[in-house]
Amino acid sequence: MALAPNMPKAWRAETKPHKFCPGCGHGLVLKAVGECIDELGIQDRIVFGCDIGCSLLSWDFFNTDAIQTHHGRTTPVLTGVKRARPDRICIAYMGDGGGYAIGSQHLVNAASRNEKVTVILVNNCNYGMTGGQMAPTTLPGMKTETSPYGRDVEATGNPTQGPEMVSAITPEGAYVARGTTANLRQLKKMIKKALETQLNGTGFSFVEALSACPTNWRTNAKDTWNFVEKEMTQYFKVGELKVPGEKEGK
Amino acid sequence: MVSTAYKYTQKNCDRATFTLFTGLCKGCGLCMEKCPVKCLEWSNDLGVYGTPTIIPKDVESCTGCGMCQLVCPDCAIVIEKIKK
Amino acid sequence: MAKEYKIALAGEGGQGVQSVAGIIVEAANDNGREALYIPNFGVEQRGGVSIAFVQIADEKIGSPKFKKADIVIALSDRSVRRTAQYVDERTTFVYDSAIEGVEEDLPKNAAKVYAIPAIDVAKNELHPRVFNIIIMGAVIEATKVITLESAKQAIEKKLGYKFEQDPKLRELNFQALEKGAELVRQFNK
Amino acid sequence: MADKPIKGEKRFFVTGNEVVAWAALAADVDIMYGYPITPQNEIMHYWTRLAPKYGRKFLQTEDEISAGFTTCGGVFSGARAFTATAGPGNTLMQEPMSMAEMMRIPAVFVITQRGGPSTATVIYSQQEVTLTCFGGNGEGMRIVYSPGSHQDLYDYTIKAFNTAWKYRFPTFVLGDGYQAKMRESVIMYDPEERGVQMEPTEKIVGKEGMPGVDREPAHLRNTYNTEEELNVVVNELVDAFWKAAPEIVEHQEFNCEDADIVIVAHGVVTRAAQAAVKELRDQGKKVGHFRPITLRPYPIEAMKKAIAQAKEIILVESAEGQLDKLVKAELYGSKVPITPYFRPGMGITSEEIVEFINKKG
Repeated sequence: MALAPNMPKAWRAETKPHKFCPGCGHGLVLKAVGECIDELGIQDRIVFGCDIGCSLLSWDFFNTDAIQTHHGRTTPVLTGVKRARPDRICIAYMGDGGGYAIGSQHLVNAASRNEKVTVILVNNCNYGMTGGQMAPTTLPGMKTETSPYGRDVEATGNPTQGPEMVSAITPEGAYVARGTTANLRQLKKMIKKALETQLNGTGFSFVEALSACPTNWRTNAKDTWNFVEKEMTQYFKVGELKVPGEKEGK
Repeated sequence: MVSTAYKYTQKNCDRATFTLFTGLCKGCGLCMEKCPVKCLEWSNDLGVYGTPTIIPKDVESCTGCGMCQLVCPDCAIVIEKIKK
Repeated sequence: MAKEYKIALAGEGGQGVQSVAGIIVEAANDNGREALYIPNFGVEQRGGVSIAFVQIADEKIGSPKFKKADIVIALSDRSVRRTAQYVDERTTFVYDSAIEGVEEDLPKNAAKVYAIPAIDVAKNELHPRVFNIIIMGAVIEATKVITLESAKQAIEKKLGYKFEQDPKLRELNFQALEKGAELVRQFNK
Repeated sequence: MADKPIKGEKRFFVTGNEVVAWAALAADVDIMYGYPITPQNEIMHYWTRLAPKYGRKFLQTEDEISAGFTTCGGVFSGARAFTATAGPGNTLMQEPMSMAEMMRIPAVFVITQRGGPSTATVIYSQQEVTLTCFGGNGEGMRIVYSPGSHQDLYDYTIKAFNTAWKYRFPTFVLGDGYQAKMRESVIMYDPEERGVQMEPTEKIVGKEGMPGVDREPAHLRNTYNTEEELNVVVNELVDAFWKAAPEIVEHQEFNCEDADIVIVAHGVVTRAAQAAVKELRDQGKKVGHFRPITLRPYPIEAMKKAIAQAKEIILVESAEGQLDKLVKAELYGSKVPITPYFRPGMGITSEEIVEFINKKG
């Protein structure tokens, strides 16, 4: 008979149930993050930073130190921590807007400088917290509050290919991957490799996680999974793009 | 400190014990969709947001594979396989 | 020597006015005087008239900026025109006699206007490279803010490493300094 | 760890930017984060040359937003950290500065004001007073020192780190392009030898022990759900700020006791004001000068005393009334008339002040 839920040890039970919407992918990504922290035994060394956007709701998610920053600014805050205290394991947690729009210069430059931090970016194709506006990752033709007739790529460009970009600008030693909440075992492995990359100090580590926003997508569970597994993967290829010690393009 | 003891319901299936923490379940239904044998259905027990939770519809079909536990964003499900 | 001196030194980018100003204030500071030096600077890193604003006194100096200078040295036609605003009836205005076409632009209100042949002397008697040191000698003679001796020490401090390799350079620089002073002394007789 | 950067007392003849770099070294600063903008660049130039010799660090970021946020990150980790900027960089940095205000991050920001609005000149001005004191979305819970000389720059850069860590408010050294670029003499010293103990820093994140077991995790929040919740936090901030204010405020007075006219000026303009007072006193005029050293919090009690007998205040600044606004807000109700002498983006000399006052008769 199980009396306690099977939460990662690094989760802070006192703040559960967490603040994310029913069916939100953040819970899944943060579960994978928590399990990786447990398995690597680094809970006491973690400095977790969250962006503004839905990711801000994770500020008290873990039994680790955590800093809630500004929209797009988590990467520099955590870079600041890491530069001053290299013994800390720094995770910058953000959404697609934070990483690819307002904070893209920080992502690009942290990656270029090969900062020894781990960026985990949750891609749900829209701005969730502000009410479902078009994001850099909104799919072509996808309806959002600011693309009510569907995203017109002629006018607004194509979905940002984040890991591809980061992979192109990081040197050997960095880790870059795109996982999905539809394949949690794989996503967890990617996050673990990202954190190991930071632990080994070989380079920047970046994982984009394809995730769901049933609230703004206005999808039921079936359509939610369908969108993540079938629609999103048409544009966002799941897999590792750069692994320390391995040739590129795996 | 907030109490971390959550209310739960259990169902003893043939091959696994299914535990659902109603204090954590938000009724999103992701687990239902991912269940490979489609053995889950909406329950009369309400979850943390006052929405229906889930329960195996019978004791036979659950294989104890743990997929529902894996995909629950809220860690509301625990599956314990019964070793025979 | 107790007088507070305000100096505006202006020239073209490559004429070395900032390094002259730098050496003078360095020497003044080494002599325990108060000096304040602010380089004129604009958006461009190179090009344009370069002005050094220097103040030397026995007490802490007030505003880094001043309206009128005790001595203005202008080393190009543009500099002559640019520095007119710092001249009043107490100002000694020094310019190079080789600058052409500035007769109309020379300040009418200056206490004294000296035309010194520094460019010619540098070219014909010494070496074009020590032009700015001639100017330094002229500034020192006109203001007496430091002695020639302390100027030499300051030059030694700044260029000593070059003199090590080529002692003739030392002699050339010191000659230039003396020469610059002499060019002004003629007027002060 | 390498030797102390400054031993004994030494006279230097250097630029203000070099003074700041040395002061930060002497203040045991661990790391500087920065992005190039004139006229603060040489702070980074000197720091990057000196810092490695003393085991200190530097990071050049991609912009001022990042420079501000990385500085906040460094401070969170318990480092004595600072950045420097000016003009449009100061504008961009208001975002991290307002975070520092909200989360009480003891970061130090050195501002070398340049002309504005917009890119304007790279030279000099006092047009970043309002921005530095009240920029960002917030209530201006910031400590702002306005140095007037290289000695001030040295003393107050060191002091800024102590004030920041003692009171836990972001602290600013509001210099300007003249001070940044000019050279004058300064006495540098090791603060400890003068009996100044550096305020200890603290790891705000990354303390020892297992979070949730040995200690509570540091969950540093910056967003609030309800207006009531936020109001409590802001009230605490405001209360803490005003409680500390009387210990923080600093000013200087010159011949104010019997002055009919009091010149109010801050920063580098105090030099012209002091010289003008000397000159006017020699002419037999009863003129004094009040100089706020802290612009935020403002030394209003001292100022009220200094102008008690005055018939007029002449407010002199290289801006179109930014100090003036501060003073008027603080002096509300005072009957002493304020005459402006505003030169936005321009240096001000003592001769100009003397002439202005003499013309008034």
